Amino acid sequence: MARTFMKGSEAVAEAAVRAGCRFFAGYPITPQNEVPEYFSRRLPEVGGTFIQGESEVASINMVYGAASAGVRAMTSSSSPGIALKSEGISYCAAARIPMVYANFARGGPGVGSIQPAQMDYFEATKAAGNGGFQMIVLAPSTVQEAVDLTVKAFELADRDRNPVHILADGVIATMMEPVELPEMMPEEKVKEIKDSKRKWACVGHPLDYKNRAWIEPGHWLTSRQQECNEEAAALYETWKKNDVMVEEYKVEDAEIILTAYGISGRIAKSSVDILRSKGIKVGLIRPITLNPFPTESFEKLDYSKVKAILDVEMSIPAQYATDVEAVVRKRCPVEKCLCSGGNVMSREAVLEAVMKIAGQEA
Amino acid sequence: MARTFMKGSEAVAEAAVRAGCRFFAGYPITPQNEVPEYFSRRLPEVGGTFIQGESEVASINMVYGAASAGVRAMTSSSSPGIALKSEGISYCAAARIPMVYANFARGGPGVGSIQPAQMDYFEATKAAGNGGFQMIVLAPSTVQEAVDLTVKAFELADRDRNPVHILADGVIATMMEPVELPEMMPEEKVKEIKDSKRKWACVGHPLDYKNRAWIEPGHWLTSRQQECNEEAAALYETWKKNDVMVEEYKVEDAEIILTAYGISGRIAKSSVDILRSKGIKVGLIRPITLNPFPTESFEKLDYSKVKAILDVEMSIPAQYATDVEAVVRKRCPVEKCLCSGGNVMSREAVLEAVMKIAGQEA
Amino acid sequence: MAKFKVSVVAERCKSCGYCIKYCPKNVLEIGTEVNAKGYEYVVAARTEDCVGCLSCGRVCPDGAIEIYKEGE
Amino acid sequence: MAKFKVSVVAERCKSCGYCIKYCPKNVLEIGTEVNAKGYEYVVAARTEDCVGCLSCGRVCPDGAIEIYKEGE
Amino acid sequence: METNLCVAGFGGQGVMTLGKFLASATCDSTDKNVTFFPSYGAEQRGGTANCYVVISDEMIGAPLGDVMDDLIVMNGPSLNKFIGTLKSGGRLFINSSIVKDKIERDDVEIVEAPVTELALEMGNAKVLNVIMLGVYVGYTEVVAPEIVWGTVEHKLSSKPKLLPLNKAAFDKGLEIGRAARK
Amino acid sequence: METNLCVAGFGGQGVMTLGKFLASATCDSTDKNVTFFPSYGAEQRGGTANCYVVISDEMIGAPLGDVMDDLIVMNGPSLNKFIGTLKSGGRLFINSSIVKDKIERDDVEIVEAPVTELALEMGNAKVLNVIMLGVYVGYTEVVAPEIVWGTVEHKLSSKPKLLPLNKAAFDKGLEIGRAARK
Amino acid sequence: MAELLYSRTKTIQEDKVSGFCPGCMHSTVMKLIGEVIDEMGIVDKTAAVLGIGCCGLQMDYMAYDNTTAPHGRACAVATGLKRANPDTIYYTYQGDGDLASIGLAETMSAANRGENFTVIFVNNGIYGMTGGQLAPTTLFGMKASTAPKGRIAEEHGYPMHVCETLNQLTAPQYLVRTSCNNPGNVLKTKQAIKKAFEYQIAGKGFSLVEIVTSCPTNWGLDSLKALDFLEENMLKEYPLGVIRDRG
Amino acid sequence: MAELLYSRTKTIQEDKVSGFCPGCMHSTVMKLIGEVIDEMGIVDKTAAVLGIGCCGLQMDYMAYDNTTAPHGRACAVATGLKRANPDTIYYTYQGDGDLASIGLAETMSAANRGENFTVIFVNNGIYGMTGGQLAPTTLFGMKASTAPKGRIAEEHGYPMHVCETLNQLTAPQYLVRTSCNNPGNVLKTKQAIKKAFEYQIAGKGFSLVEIVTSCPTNWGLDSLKALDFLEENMLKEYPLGVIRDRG
Ligand SMILES: Cc1ncc(C[n+]2csc(CCOP(=O)(O)OP(=O)(O)O)c2C)c(N)n1
Ligand SMILES: Cc1ncc(C[n+]2csc(CCOP(=O)(O)OP(=O)(O)O)c2C)c(N)n1
Ligand code: SF4
Ligand code: SF4
Ligand code: SF4
Ligand code: SF4
Repeated sequence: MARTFMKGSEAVAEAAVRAGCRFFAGYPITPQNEVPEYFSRRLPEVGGTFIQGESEVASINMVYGAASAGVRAMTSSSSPGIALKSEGISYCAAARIPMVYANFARGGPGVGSIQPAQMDYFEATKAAGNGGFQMIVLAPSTVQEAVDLTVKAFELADRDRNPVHILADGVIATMMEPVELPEMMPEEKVKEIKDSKRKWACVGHPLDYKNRAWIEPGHWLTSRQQECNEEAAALYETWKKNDVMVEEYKVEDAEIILTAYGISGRIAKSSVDILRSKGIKVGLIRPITLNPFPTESFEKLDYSKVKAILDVEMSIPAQYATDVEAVVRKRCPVEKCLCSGGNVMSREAVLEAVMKIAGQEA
Repeated sequence: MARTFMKGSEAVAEAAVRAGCRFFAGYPITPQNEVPEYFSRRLPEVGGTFIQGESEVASINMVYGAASAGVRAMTSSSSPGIALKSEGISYCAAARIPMVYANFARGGPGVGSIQPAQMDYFEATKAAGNGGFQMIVLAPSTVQEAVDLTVKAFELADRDRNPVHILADGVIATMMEPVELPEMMPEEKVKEIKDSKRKWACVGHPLDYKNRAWIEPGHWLTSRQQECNEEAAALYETWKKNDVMVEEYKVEDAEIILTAYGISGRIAKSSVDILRSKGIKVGLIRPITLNPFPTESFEKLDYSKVKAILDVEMSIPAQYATDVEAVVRKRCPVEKCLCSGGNVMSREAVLEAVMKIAGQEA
Repeated sequence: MAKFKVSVVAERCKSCGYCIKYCPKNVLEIGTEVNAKGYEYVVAARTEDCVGCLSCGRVCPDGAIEIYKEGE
Repeated sequence: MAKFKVSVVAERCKSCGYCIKYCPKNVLEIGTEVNAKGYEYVVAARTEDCVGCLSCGRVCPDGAIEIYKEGE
Repeated sequence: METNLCVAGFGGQGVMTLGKFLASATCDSTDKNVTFFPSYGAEQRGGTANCYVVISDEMIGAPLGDVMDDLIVMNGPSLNKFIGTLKSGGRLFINSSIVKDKIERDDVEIVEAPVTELALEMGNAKVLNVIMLGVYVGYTEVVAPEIVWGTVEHKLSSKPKLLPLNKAAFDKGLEIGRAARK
Repeated sequence: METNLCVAGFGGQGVMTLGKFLASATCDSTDKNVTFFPSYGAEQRGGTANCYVVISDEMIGAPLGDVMDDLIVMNGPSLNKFIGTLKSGGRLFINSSIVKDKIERDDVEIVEAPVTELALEMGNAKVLNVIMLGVYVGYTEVVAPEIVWGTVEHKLSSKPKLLPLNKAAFDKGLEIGRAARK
Repeated sequence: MAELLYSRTKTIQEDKVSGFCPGCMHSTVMKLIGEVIDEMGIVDKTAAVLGIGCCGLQMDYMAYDNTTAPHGRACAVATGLKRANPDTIYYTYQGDGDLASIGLAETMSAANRGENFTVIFVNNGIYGMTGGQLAPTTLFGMKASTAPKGRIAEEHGYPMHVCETLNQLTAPQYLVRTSCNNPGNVLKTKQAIKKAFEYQIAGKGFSLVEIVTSCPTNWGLDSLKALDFLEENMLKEYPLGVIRDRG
Repeated sequence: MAELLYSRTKTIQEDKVSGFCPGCMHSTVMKLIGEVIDEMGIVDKTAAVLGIGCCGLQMDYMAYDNTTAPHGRACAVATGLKRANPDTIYYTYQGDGDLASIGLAETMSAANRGENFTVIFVNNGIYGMTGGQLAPTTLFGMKASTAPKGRIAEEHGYPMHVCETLNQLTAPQYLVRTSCNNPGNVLKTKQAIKKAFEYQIAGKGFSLVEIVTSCPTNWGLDSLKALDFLEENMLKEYPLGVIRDRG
């Protein structure tokens, strides 16, 4: 397949269209302006709809609407805009609406900076809105992976009738890389998918209230609400078994394990061989799904051999590290190599941190 | 001191006024409508300002404004409304604005139910908005404690120049209980506090741009942004040492430890003596601060004696339990006694869960 | 002249009184029985006076009123 | 008659041309030098023609222009 | 000792007020712990309204228990809804004016009072809850009647005109309650 | 082998385009890994603009390194800002028309080209970036010149009128670059 | 043989009783909508986007498709639904707090875009579901639980006129204010709703039917007194009539 | 001895150069505000609430108190500041996206409450900072990065007229539209800003000065061509003048 040289944000948008996404609503925010811009050109070409919502709040609710009609729909934003969408996301999760939303995160908190960061990890994995719901969270580390995971996201969303979250960052959004795009989904297939949702979609049904579509983002009966919570919790459990994705690189004999996701994961990975060439036995665990968390990758380590785990993360205070610590259970130290606020992780910093652990000079 | 029989929501509002709060903006939402309602009557009496914002988003930003002028200010809401405020909260944290906000949580996700729940634990403790900031999170289990923690919240907020979060629930909001209210803060003191913030408050300063007030919820310079993140992270570290509050009840010889916060903590506590009277050695760890987490209470347990820890929580899936598991590190099982969606934890369920662990019939 | 019949579905009525107010023929009145929701529901005390104007049905928020035209 | 002087703070000018457009006396023109921001800043080529109308100062977005009235 | 009471009826029957008066009086006059917990649905009116009062010498856990010591039932639907929560040996107070169903349990004490009729007889349908309050206090003496009346008096102090009627209603209830106790 | 290049200058000098042409050409013609990463400030215009290109046989880690192999500097402020990132033995390409500062380092290769003047001479100030692209490719041969030109040609295909000028500019640059190499 | 002249519309679930308060005209309005879509024969291709407020009491009372939008966001949700699925007839159903306070931006922006759906706006001058808080449409002299002295111009400003404000925008096609205070106005409301739906079916764009109603419970009046208050006060502030009809 | 007749206001940090694009009238407007507060002698009791957009480029360029509100929420933040601290003079400074798209509810609600602060509204018909996306005020025939074919009535609706819409509300005191396209209009803008501040100082309530400007960068024109476009197109759609002056 041919490589195309594409910007991450545009590649994600193109991948979505090819995966059958026919609706996008979003609001401009750096560093992902090219996502709505690309959709605004591309969707009309395939009979889809692009709307620039009047705000992030409106946009997520437009997606809630479009997806409630059975259409594959998506929104994206960056950190503060994602926070604004949190009530809407929670509604999607409560009503079990399949949709995809992407965060090309930037420095925070608040308006923060417009440069790349990984400071929304907890928000993505633990509390994307009120009420303790969960989503599968996918964390691409290259433009290619962003493309592949976008396609996957739509599949998972439909499979589970649940929103799926892509947690990327400003680097993935703005960098250009060679990428292989997926095949365009045939129109019949797009239609077939929409039709398959007709049963529950708010599109009108013959008058028979037991079989009408009733999309409920809440329940007045607390017993019913709890039932829904239990069903959702059961779904989340299945992910742990079926949906973990993780890249393990030279972990077998490693004495120092780097662990990082997304853009940091990639930077960390590129350090592994450099360090090995210096005789340091380093490996990498890079979660591709942040939720479900790749627990097994850490559980199966031989902690009599592993000297330390190094969390590489563009967030201060560290966030992902907390989940790593929880699974490592003090069986070895978890060290941290951090930056934040829009600064991109430097490979030198990673090398240095590892050297320090290895007790060597850089 | 005289006991007054008061509704939780009103007691919190009165406590805030007595602690010098002179500004409240909020938007109605069950089960905490009495908070704004009470403030709307009470604040004008003391020269303060009540505003019903046009939305939660507007309300949190009004509080961001009022607190930026140096006034003790507060907002409150319930779950979906708290989600809407998340961007604004993040701004307050980024700009280091002292303010207090309370969540009287209800069943979720989405619009959920209007009945009490504890399903916003992660949101409160891990990701109240974008950017990985933190707040001290206080979890009252009685109306009296809600009153006392409200006063404390304003002190902590000013001490740290950081928002403080009260995570309560619909039971605390709507129940009535006898309560002792704090003394009314004298007007001079209220003024003194405001004046002490003049230096940084947006109230106008003589033309000298190095000493002007410049309240920044973000930084274009990523280096400056990272510096602020580091300062904040350092602040959060101090909490772990200085600010943990926890109730431990009959823990010393306990073989089964109940652990729960807020309303569940109270229900769990009332089970302890009942169970002890049946010869089961039960104790309770009830965090009063959810952040900082009472790590030490779990670390110091003698795990050769403790048979199990029972998490009692009004959330499905469990949330608080995750933090308990992280600190217990599999040194004993962490069992769960859960309900959600607006159902209030029943003491019978707790008793039964403990009996089961103890291997006895209820 | 056509004859009409008015009947009130007791469980739906909330005793708001709109139908009584707008009935030009004073057909309806608050009854003495209470329904499951605790409301003293309206009864068509003088159904024979009904002229079929439908006013009561229209203003009844809860659709409690049924109006029939009797066959010739 | 009073005399006026116009001077342009080179580093502030962004070469937008507003001052040139609105100067009734054609006092200003785009210069040939580039400032630190990369703009070919305006110079007051014919400052002696200035009539002190302040038009250039007013329309200059960046406050690059200073206008003086020469002492008698 | 902990007493769990549930008061249930139609919205508009003043069940919340009843519970609040009782809880408030306990707070004012004793150093017992006491909680009042209202249970609301989404609807502003209609359906059943109910509240819980817990009075205890110990700390109170849940302000709403699963098992009730006492149950006051003001209408038919509430009887069906709550009868199952009453513990064996518990006390059931019934508005016998409108609760006509047969009570299926024989393991509980039953106190009947036609409070709707009585209130109407007294000229104001609204005092049915104060009558029932009297019945409950008269029967259980969970708090001294004077104290409870003192609280009612205090709460109604802004509407002094209503006092005599309420006093009469409360006394009427007390009388019934006391009579039933013997 | 990994090459890290930083291109820096004023907004409006086409530094982003320069970087993109180069990266794109690499993608089109080789199976190397290549990334292009633009660095934006909050301002839409003004100040310095810069971008990073990484070309590598291995997988690429960060699309912006801390240490540059090559540095193209189109104006004075950029020189000051980035000269410190250039590795010892690195290659520095300078728009000598406007960068007049003395270069304080003697551990790097320096290629000077008066691209602003040359562009003006060619009648269009805007082609200075294409000249510099030629210089860079001519000197480094990181990608074959024909390939790079092919990419430029393709990107400009919607404006065929501009092609001859750009071709001339590119060739001019190539010539300078090749000359400097010898 | 008796002929049924009038009975509750089949678009309401046969076995249900509404949760609205006695005299609440939400109940009237939702009944009318049901009658309209029944008469137009479009019930199988109609779906409601309910706001959050007392209107939510109808979600399991009505018998056809519906969803609930986050409070204030019904117009955004309907925008998504309608654009993704233009063949279905969508209407939003919103109270004054939902539409004109928290949802003001969504309402106005959808109106400004001329979205092709219908807004049913029930203006009862107060927040019903949450217990009588001040709404943008609360009148002077009307007490609210968050405005104990009632609306004060200096503090709360003036009652908001939604139709008139929307009339400033170019795109809306049909803006009308009706009431349900008497049988005649009930009929007019029904006709207005019908017309709005017809506009939508014809693809004409945004229409809004504002219905001035009472909230006896939170006005603290019984149904009939509330009716009087509505006629004497609400209709003075919010005069009925067609504000715009692009025809 | 030379007398200084005109120079950059002292309310701008002496050693700084603004980050605005060449010809951007944000720069003019913020200069004018500075001149006004300087001349009125209120710089030590004035604070700005900046929206998010290119206006943010002034936060470390101006020399007096300011904060940045979340995008669109400047009117809410200013409400909090002013109510909590009535003695300070507050103004918000917002672009069209900030004020009329994401912040529409906050803007209109503050105006409707008659909050006693001043809104400076810079209408350049586009999203500046984020790179030229469609704004509520984008004209027909103006391309935007999210509307590749420009504004289409059926899809995007019509350009929004903020002053006229606010004029539907009762509370606002002063609503005016000016521009900075020539020296005379610059002066008028300055006078309008001054008047608005005077209203605030007198406690009269809400005032808004809409300033029609260009965004050369995102209009894709050089400064002077953008000036022409502004005069030929923007001022046609947005005629200058006083919309309301309660005096
Ligand atoms: C985000 C959010 N904020 C607040 C609420 C609480 N809430 C529910 S209904 C309502 C107001 C209802 O008033 P209105 O829209 O006027 O409708 P009505 O009940 O009067 O018909 C509010 C504030 C909510 N559910 N969600
Ligand atoms: C919540 C949120 N959404 C989006 C953004 C991104 N953003 C920054 S400025 C801006 C728009 C600016 O346009 P406008 O308000 O018209 O001002 P201008 O730049 O044109 O002066 C946007 C969308 C943000 N910072 N925060
Ligand atoms: S209008 Fe309907 S609800 Fe009201 S009293 Fe008459 S029948 Fe009953
Ligand atoms: S108006 Fe100002 S910025 Fe523009 S060219 Fe003249 S001096 Fe330069
Ligand atoms: S509270 Fe008001 S709006 Fe709500 S159902 Fe009752 S009368 Fe209707
Ligand atoms: S992008 Fe537009 S609004 Fe922003 S500074 Fe440049 S010209 Fe001004």
